[in-house]
Amino acid sequence: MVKKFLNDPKNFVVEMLEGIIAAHPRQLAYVADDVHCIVKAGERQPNKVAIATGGGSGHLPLFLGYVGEGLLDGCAVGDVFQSPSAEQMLEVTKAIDAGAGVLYIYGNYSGDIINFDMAAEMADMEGIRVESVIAADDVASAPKGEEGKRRGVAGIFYVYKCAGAMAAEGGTLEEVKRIAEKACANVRTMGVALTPCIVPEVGTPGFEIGEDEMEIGMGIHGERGIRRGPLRTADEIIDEIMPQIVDDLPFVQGDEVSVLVNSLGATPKEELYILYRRVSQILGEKGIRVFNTYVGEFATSMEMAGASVSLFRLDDELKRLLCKPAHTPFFVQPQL
Amino acid sequence: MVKKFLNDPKNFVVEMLEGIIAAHPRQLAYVADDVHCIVKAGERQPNKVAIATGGGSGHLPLFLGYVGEGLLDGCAVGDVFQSPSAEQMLEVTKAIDAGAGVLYIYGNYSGDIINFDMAAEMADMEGIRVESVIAADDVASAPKGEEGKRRGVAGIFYVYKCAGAMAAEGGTLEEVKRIAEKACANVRTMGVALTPCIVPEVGTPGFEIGEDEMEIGMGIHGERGIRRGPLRTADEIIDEIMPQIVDDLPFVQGDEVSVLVNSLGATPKEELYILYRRVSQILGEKGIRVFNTYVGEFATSMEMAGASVSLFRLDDELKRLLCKPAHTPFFVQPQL
Amino acid sequence: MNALDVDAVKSILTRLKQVMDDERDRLIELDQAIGDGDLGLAMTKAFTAAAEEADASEETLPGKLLMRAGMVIAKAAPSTMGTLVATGFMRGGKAVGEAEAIGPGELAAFWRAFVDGIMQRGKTQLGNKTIVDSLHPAAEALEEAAAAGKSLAEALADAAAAARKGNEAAKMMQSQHGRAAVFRDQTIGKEDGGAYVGVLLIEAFAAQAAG
Amino acid sequence: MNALDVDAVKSILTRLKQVMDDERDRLIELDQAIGDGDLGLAMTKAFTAAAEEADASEETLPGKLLMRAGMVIAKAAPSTMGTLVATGFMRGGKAVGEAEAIGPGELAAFWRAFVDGIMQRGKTQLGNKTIVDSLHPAAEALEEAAAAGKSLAEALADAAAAARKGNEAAKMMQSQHGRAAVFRDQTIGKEDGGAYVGVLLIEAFAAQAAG
Ligand SMILES: Nc1ncnc2c1ncn2[C@@H]1O[C@H](COP(=O)(O)OP(=O)(O)O)[C@@H](O)[C@H]1O
Ligand SMILES: Nc1ncnc2c1ncn2[C@@H]1O[C@H](COP(=O)(O)OP(=O)(O)O)[C@@H](O)[C@H]1O
Ligand SMILES: [Mg+2]
Ligand SMILES: [Mg+2]
Ligand SMILES: [Mg+2]
Ligand SMILES: [Mg+2]
Repeated sequence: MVKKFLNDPKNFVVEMLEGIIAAHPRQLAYVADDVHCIVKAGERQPNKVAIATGGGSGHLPLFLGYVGEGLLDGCAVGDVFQSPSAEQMLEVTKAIDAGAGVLYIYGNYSGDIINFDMAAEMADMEGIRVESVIAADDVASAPKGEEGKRRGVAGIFYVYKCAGAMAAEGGTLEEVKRIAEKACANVRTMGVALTPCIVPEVGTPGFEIGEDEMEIGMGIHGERGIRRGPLRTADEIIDEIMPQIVDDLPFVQGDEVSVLVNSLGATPKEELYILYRRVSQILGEKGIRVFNTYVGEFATSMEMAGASVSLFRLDDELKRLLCKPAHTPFFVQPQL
Repeated sequence: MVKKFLNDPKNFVVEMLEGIIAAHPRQLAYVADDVHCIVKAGERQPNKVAIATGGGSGHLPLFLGYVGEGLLDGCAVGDVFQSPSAEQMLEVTKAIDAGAGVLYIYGNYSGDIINFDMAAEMADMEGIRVESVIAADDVASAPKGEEGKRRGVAGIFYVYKCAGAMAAEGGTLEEVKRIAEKACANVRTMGVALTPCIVPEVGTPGFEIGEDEMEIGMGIHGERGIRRGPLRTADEIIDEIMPQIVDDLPFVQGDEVSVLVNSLGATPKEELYILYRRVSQILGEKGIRVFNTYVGEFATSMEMAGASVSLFRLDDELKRLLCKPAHTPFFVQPQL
Repeated sequence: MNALDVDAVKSILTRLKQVMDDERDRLIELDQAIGDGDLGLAMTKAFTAAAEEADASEETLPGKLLMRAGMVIAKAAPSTMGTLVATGFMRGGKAVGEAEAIGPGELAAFWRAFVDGIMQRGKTQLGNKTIVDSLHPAAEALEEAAAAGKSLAEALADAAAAARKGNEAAKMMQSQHGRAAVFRDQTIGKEDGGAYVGVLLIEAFAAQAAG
Repeated sequence: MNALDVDAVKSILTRLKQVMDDERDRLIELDQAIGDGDLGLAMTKAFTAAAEEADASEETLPGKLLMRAGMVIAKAAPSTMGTLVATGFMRGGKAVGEAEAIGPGELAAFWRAFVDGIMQRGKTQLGNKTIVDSLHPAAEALEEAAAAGKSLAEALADAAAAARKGNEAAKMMQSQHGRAAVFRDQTIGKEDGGAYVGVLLIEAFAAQAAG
């Protein structure tokens, strides 16, 4: 049984988008008469590099939730867990380009890649310079050495944040792209799922997780992870995933990091903080300093219970950009 | 089966609080060597009226999540769904008093009232001026005419916000209390629950909601609501609860309101926006203008699926205070 | 034994821990029906703390120990019932004063102060389907028994009977306070967890005096 | 009938809608095993749109209609498979050019361009357990059949057999792309949903030619 607030499941995405636009008319708008083509409301800032993202629905605040001041300029929104179309991406691209080019930042999923590539070709034909950076931070999804095969998950937040700040500062397309790539290179994530989630149009979970099981490394669309096993304690779970994150980059003694503890949807903040407690103990033991912490919903799978931990290694440049203010309907940060 | 990230359930609250303090050391601290006694970190602002709240755990960001710049100064935290003790409230009161008195703002629950009353008596003996304002915004919990019996739910956010802004502006204890009472008088809330939630120490849901049922008007501790019935569509649910909110104050044509659509925990943002879409249509039909909208988790019951809608009627004074910036680890708002 | 000395009070508090542990699930059930279901948790916490205090305490006066019990209960179990019971023990202990042992007269004073404290703190009175509805008749029974010169055991047997009767009568009342109030006439016919706690408290004293 | 005119293409597209509706659950299942389970949704959306386009279209040239089908599929089903199939129809339709009807030669050109388009857009080749593994052999079979002067029906029967064989062979391959890639050797032995879609596409053409 689907315990969801829904009308006709077929209209799930459109009604959600209509609700978002209705709720935040001063901050968000749409173009091409298509509510899937979300852009920042108001005037374009001339010659600012524009940043677009896109991806399937069901991950709020991903992806459109990062459109706003100090972050992104536009987002093409797909159906639940489905890429938006190349044409929708192109419409967003045309609407946000302010003459300085457009950077696409999105997650490493083949549907998105294929469509963004198609959109970039089409934009090129319209004389818009487009570059792309693909986030692939999920260490559970492919081993070291095959980073290119990894999924993009919650760590993309850091890529948006730093690239968005660089674009707001007036960076060129090359500079903004360099920052986005640098952020990608310095972020690693791993997650644990406790329950599946339901795609409204399908109506039943796409997979099962046993009553007393968890899946380490599961992806945000329910892609299988590294290991399925009995549910363990919060501390044991963190003890299992932290080494895989830390050793991957690797993060070493003396590093300074920002930490993101992300709920996959149903997991309440109380539990995220119980998880973070152990994360901070481990980082303390390893001599890795925590600059700041984000705890909450940053990349979800609707009502999936579960969480992910991301570490983002800072240097002076990334830290400066991370500290810049930002303001969207889903994420607000003052200057830190 | 409890699908939660937990260690020993007995340590749920303490570990959560340790995690919160570890995550936000620049913003939050605790006093009296008791992690349940949360205060804003840093120097007290001399002669600012201090505001304290308190209540049970399991409702994040309630209650401690509103301790921060432009909002509250301290919070006594209880066990899950349990009042903190009078002694803990007193410790917070002593720590935050800056000579201008302390206002208690909390929800209308007998355990909290009895303890806050006891704490106020004790504070009085220590020479600290204390006033209390009790939020009771849930229209489902008692009929019009018996407002004093109503539970306090998500609408308390508006009371905190306006009173916090008034205190930050340098208002006296009387002025801050007046604003808090005025905010209480202008806010109404009603919710719907789809699933129960589990108190970690109990381990099983305290009540059941049938596989295809919902409960209109359920409280944030699972208190029974107005009506239990088959799950309806999102629009039908909003069509049922909106008149009860609107007619209660009543909100009338020409009024300007702020709207809060709150997740009780597991319900994802996607669904909140589907609900808001219908709320905004109804308000539009009634000629009630929406000044701004908050959508997300503001008062939860851990992993309960469900949502509530609050309407807050604005006049120039409340609007000015609502627009003021605020900054806590759980809630950030720029000047609107 | 016609009076409770400090050791007797200690064993009452230890007995109450056991009683609340045994009754935990029942109290949860009663509170779930017309409240939030936490009463069993609150009472086990309250009396675990009180029993520990009794065990560790070097207090020699029973009244003082009862006050201390109230103070640790206030800390350990700050729910409605926890804080009310804590208030009761603090006020009752104060009423016992410096007495070396609690005879029928002191006991009546203890429970009178206990129930008055609860009524003041809870802003309530008889008839609102609360703990007051079992404890108030019990306090009256103790006063009558003391006036009639009954033994401690007899007085407490009367009080326990009065508490049980009060608890029975409360079933037909409608809750006016707290979470139960919202159920209004649905609470009629159901047992109030708090009134039942009142019975358990008096019965623990009675069992000590009897045994 | 040794060539497909615009009406034949229309009925192929209509037939494909029916096929995808019928196969929806099977495609979901295959994609759930080594992907994300949305393939059935994508394909029904894709061919519902294509069939509607076919129904409404006043296009008289089969190549143009196939291109239009690709364009509406791109909009309607922007998943990996949707966009790849869309690319295939657009490139294939272009290869057919202005031909009034699609004979064996045009058909070979269509499927060659179709599969080349997919390989380019998907940055892939034979052997990676994708739709290419069924369509590439099918395109080759069509080229051979055309060279050998076989009829359209014979050519498509060969192509369907080759596609089925390619799909069978793909079962033993290891996925290299998309969500399936993370399952690595667990994908070996399992059927690839995309390769199976390739079979369905060719079979729909074959059924039209046969019937
Ligand atoms: N104002 C009051 N005065 C006296 N007793 C009360 C009052 N409100 C509630 N009670 C009693 O408290 C009991 C509930 O206690 P408890 O479960 O601790 O409350 P809560 O969970 O609401 O804090 C009720 O059964 C009733 O007997
Ligand atoms: N890069 C690629 N090139 C060609 N085919 C691919 C590629 N990646 C995936 N596929 C095919 O697409 C199928 C999955 O399609 P679909 O479910 O639409 O993908 P997704 O859900 O990942 O967007 C796979 O079974 C495979 O045949
Ligand atoms: Mg997909
Ligand atoms: Mg309670
Ligand atoms: Mg209770
Ligand atoms: Mg798929």
